[in-house]
Amino acid sequence: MPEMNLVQAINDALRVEMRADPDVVVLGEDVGKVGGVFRVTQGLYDEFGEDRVIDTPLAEGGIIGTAVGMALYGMRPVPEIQFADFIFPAYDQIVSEVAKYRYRSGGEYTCPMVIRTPVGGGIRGGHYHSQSPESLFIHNAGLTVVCPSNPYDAKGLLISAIRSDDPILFFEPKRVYRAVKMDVPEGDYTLPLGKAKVVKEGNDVTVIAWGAMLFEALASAEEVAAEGVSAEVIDLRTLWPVDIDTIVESVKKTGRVVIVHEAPKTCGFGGELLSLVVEKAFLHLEAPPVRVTGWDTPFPYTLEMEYLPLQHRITPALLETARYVP
Amino acid sequence: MPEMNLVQAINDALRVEMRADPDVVVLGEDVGKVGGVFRVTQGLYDEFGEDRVIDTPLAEGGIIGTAVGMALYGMRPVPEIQFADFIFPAYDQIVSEVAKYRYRSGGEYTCPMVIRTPVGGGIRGGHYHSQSPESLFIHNAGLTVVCPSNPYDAKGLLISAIRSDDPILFFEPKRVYRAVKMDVPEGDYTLPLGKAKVVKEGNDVTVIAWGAMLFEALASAEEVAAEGVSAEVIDLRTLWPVDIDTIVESVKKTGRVVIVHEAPKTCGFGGELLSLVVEKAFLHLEAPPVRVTGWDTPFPYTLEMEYLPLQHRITPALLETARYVP
Amino acid sequence: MQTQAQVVPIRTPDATFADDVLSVIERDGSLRSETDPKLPQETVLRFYRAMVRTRIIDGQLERLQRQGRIGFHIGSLGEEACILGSAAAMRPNDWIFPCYREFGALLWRGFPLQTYVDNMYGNADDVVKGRQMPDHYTGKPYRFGSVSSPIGTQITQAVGFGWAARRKGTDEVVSVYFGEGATSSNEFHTGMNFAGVMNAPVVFLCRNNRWAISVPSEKQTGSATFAQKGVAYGVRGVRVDGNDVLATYKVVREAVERAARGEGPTLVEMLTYRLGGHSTSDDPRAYRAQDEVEQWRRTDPILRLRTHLEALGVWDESKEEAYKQEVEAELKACVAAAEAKAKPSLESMFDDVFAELPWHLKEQREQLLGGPRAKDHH
Amino acid sequence: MQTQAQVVPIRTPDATFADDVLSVIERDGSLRSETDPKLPQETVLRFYRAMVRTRIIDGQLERLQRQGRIGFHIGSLGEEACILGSAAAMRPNDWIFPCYREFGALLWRGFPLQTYVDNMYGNADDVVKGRQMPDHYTGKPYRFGSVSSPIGTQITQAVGFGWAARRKGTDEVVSVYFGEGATSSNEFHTGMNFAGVMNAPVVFLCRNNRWAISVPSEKQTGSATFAQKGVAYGVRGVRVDGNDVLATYKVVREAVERAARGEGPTLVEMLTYRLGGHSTSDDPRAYRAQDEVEQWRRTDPILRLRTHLEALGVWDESKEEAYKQEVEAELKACVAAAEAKAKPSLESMFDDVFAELPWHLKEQREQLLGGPRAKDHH
Ligand SMILES: Cc1ncc(C[n+]2csc(CCOP(=O)(O)OP(=O)(O)O)c2C)c(N)n1
Ligand SMILES: Cc1ncc(C[n+]2csc(CCOP(=O)(O)OP(=O)(O)O)c2C)c(N)n1
Ligand SMILES: [Mg+2]
Ligand SMILES: [Mg+2]
Repeated sequence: MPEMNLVQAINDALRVEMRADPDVVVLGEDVGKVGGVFRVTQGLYDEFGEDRVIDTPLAEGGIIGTAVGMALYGMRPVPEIQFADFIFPAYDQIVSEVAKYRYRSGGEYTCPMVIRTPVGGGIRGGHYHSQSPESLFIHNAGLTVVCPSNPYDAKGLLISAIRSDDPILFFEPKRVYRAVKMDVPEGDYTLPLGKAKVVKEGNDVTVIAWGAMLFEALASAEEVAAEGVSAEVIDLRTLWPVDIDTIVESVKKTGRVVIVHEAPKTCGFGGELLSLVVEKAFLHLEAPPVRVTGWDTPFPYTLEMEYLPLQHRITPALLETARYVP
Repeated sequence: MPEMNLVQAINDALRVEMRADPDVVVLGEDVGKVGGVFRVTQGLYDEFGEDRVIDTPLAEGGIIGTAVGMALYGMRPVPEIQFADFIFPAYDQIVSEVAKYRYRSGGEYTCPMVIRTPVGGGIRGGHYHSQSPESLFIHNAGLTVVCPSNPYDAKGLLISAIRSDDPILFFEPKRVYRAVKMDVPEGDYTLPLGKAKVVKEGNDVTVIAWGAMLFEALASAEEVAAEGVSAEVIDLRTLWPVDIDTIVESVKKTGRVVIVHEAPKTCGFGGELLSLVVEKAFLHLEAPPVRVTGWDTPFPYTLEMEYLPLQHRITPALLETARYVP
Repeated sequence: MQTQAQVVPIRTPDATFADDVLSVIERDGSLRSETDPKLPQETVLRFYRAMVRTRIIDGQLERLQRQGRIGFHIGSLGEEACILGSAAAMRPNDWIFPCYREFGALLWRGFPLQTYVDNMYGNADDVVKGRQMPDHYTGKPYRFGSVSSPIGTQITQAVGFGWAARRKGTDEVVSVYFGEGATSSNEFHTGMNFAGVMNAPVVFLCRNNRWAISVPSEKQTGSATFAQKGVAYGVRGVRVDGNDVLATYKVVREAVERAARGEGPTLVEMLTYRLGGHSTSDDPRAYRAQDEVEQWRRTDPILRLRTHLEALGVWDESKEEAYKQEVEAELKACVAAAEAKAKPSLESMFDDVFAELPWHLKEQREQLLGGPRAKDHH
Repeated sequence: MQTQAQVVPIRTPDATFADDVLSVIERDGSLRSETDPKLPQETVLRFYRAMVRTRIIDGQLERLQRQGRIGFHIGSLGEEACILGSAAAMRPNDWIFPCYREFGALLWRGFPLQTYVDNMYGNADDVVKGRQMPDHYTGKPYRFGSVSSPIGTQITQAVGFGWAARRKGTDEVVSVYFGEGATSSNEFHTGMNFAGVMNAPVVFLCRNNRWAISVPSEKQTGSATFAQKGVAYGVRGVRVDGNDVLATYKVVREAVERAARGEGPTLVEMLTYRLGGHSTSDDPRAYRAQDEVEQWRRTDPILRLRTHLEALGVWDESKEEAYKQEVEAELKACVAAAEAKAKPSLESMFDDVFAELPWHLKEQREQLLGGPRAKDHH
């Protein structure tokens, strides 16, 4: 089995699906000859030609709007938005059109597409190359939101996403792009959407994370193990519709939960997860659920490591939550 | 004191501020001669001329983008977005620019403006004339979000908003526009931003609501009173930054809370409020906090009254929550 | 705003359209032979009947709205020629992406009147299951798009759709309707630009009806015409007398054939006038002079075509009367049927959000079905 | 995509620019008297020095980035003439809204080099308090805007700003920079359209440097030129040889004076070439031929002006060398100072989100200050 990093695994998933299905096309800014600013689409232009790997004009609304048209016609577009921070010129198309097409047309038209875009901080990107806007999409009914943390999951989830009949936001944690390498099967395999993964079992406290923060959560789980606290770590993988069973089962076991995400706290996805836990496992809670998140400010440049909810902030939250006595 | 409905009170607030400050200008689609599709700006064009009540081309991004420029220059623009459902072409300007201007310029440039827009359902508007997108703005650091429920509050809050140095989303519950009349003082008065109002005191359960749903919550509070349940009703008025003290004080008293909003449940503002209550008053909670909200679907037309979290759905939630025994 | 110096006023209705605005039907009903598409008489009669039918339906729906029997209607009074002429110019395998004012085009495509009326009532037989406002239909079997309220969004979609059709080896062409106000939208810009670069087989149909609700076209843009906006994208732009069904047919047909041959997109500015309110929610007397409306009434596209047909001797008052009664009866029956139909089911609220019902919607569906019913107040 | 048929290729560098592209400096260093703005010699020397200074700074910052001492730089190699010429054409009371490649214009306005270098380091003296990436400065005291990454957003802002300036009774004009790629953005469309309708005193400065990262200008639009996009908005469009500082000065100055007189906006397409990578993150060899770059090197705007100045006898190699050393020393001192400065304070993270610190940010500030520090890994 070849070793791949996240960029290579996503590239491989695209290649597998483009070979299997001529209706799969990739479009976006710089996705062609240069293979994307992160090189995720590298080599696809040479293999599949400019008709299937389309360098578009600089207009995210146009990328998504034309992708909608392609999807309505029966194709499987995989648009790339260069950074998630730049998805907002396409926000109207995504929330007013993509999310609602099946519903508002009474099921006549469907709009399957996978919108790939890098998210997250820790790469010296400042305000506009670091954000994690997942909750702004999850709130809009009709969108599936995926965020893998590692190459193996990424490939299997992306292939599933491209085959799905629903529109999907596929967020790629750019801090992980080249940081993690692992064995990834060649060829075709899928992982189910909507299924989280218990990455580390534990009994005292549950940590919910995804994307780049998964590794921070794991590091904290190890760190607190030394202090006798056994943390269970869940990698959500699909953010919405979330795998509620895995979460509830874990929280029923531990009675305690810490939710980690990079996005600002207020109205972030953490608030939704916390609410779901309260709604579904209130009587099992032995401590107040805790959110460890980005601060409620724009994403800073110089101080980004103080902004992010990294290990140094997750560890104390785990200890406090695990040791909480009412 | 004259009686005014919500439309008249907002109109009056605009007039008062436009008379007091020549830098206040109104701009938007149809705001001029016809006075807006809901007639909120009626008469302003005649009084202040087309230089201060500006009919723009049909482009929300342009309305907000040019308003940003005006604000940077030192003016006080009050852009109108015809329906909140149509704010998304301006979403990039609002979240990437308006929200971040002060921060990203190190405080050199500020971007004071009040973006007025009608929200909410119950007026046979279907998908695109009914939505309540507040959480999509609250998540973005730097935005103040206001939603009055009645004419008196609306006028006082709007005047405060126009004088504020921060950018503000001012959501107007269109179902209330002509439905509620009350005495409203003439001339100039302000109400503080960031302060909720306990509209009805009670001891058994707290209901948090705003905008049109406030009246549904009140109706339910009355309904459950007949069953011996005393509900405290809070009208948030300013959604963000929320008046946390009023909420926590009430929940500490009642130990129980029901949150009502029209927007879909998932990642709605209710999740944030629920999380804040849990974070700040966990040990005071005698029942799991409950959200009564719109369903996680696009906003429907024919069945809209079954979609909205009206009295018939709030009442049982209040009773259940008040009577909850672990 | 000192806009006067900059804005070249768009031609007023009284000035004869300049040479670059193609027209066919003269005031006396004769046809300009240089431009006449020379269609069979029966075809022209079909155009006429479709236009009259559209207008009758418009009038009746407006009445139903006034009576509170339907919630909303957005009509095409005065714009029938440009809507029907352009729809007729599309070949059977072509596609139409609507704005919201083109139910005439929908019916032309064979969409059953009953289904259209069911959409007005949002009942259980409504093709969009009562989920959208009236006049927000979808017609995929008729190669017709899905109406959405946000202005302009259909424009980029049409471009991607057309591109896909060509990639799949067909010669299908997509036409996309929008008003002149929509040319200010992000989506017009992006759609035109992508079409220019992608050489997409798309015909952009701009109904310049002079008004975007209360905003006159002179305040919409500083350009002298809307057709000239094509220059910014390397897209061919043409103007046509949109109150002349034959001229519209001819110009759009040419554009369709060019696109089908791979010769690229065309922007067609169809000059017309919105004789009625923007929708049943609008009262245009609040913002425009009755004079202007009266002037435009003289160029009424239906009267204009009727003059031609009467001059030919193939139409007269009695035929008109008989046809009206036929349409009214048909519509009346549809309305009665629509009113008798049930509402969409409660369960249906949760269908079609996703391909399959996820856990949270199952839960919410149970809550709704198991909970109390709303009082049906509006 | 079969774009070939549709896209009229933009002129290649080897063809002499057509008559509609204004230029002044001939290859031999002489000036075309018909177009020469006839500036005092000292002014032209100032232009030259500013261009050279810009290039030296660019080179040094690129080096610092390679050494890992700064995180990022986005430079203007090859575009110095169009940036400096247009900045110089703005009067002292005019305003400049930048894209991200115009630090040369910022320094021309008197912004201290030290403050600029502090911005590259995001240190405590950075005017934007270390909150944005390098080259995302703000310069209000210098009548200079605020750099933001999202493409195009500054364009509509400039229009509203200019409109406000005029409403306040001033004759201030706003210029706004963007690349040719940005003409595809929503904001270009809306900004141009609003400017046309509002007759705003704005000069739109399109740096057509042929590339938007890896996308060549022919794939950006189907229009033959970018200047012609003005036609869509009733906005005057002009092309200028953007590698000719005197031509750029002249054309922009005229546009500024027109705008100041209330004669409306102008779109200026400045023809130039991005000789370097898009930014320090980019390696252009992955997508463009070295040949093309070499061809353009021959039209290097600095060499071109130097030929002129040497022909006049007012500049020579020893002056060049002395000036270079002066700039390098100045920069070196700034870099040393910037590197010695502290980071922005932790507290500052929460300032300026709102005018006053709300409760939740007070809480979060306490959490941050009272909590553990991050390991400073990147
Ligand atoms: C994005 C958006 N903004 C505003 C509206 C409200 N609105 C509906 S129709 C309309 C005017 C459209 O004018 P035009 O494009 O000329 O089309 P017409 O109605 O004249 O056919 C407006 C402003 C909307 N539907 N969508
Ligand atoms: C909305 C948005 N989309 C994408 C990007 C990423 N991006 C940064 S610069 C750039 C190319 C810009 O090209 P052009 O406008 O020609 O300016 P140039 O860099 O050539 O000066 C792109 C795609 C962005 N910053 N903002
Ligand atoms: Mg119109
Ligand atoms: Mg460029």
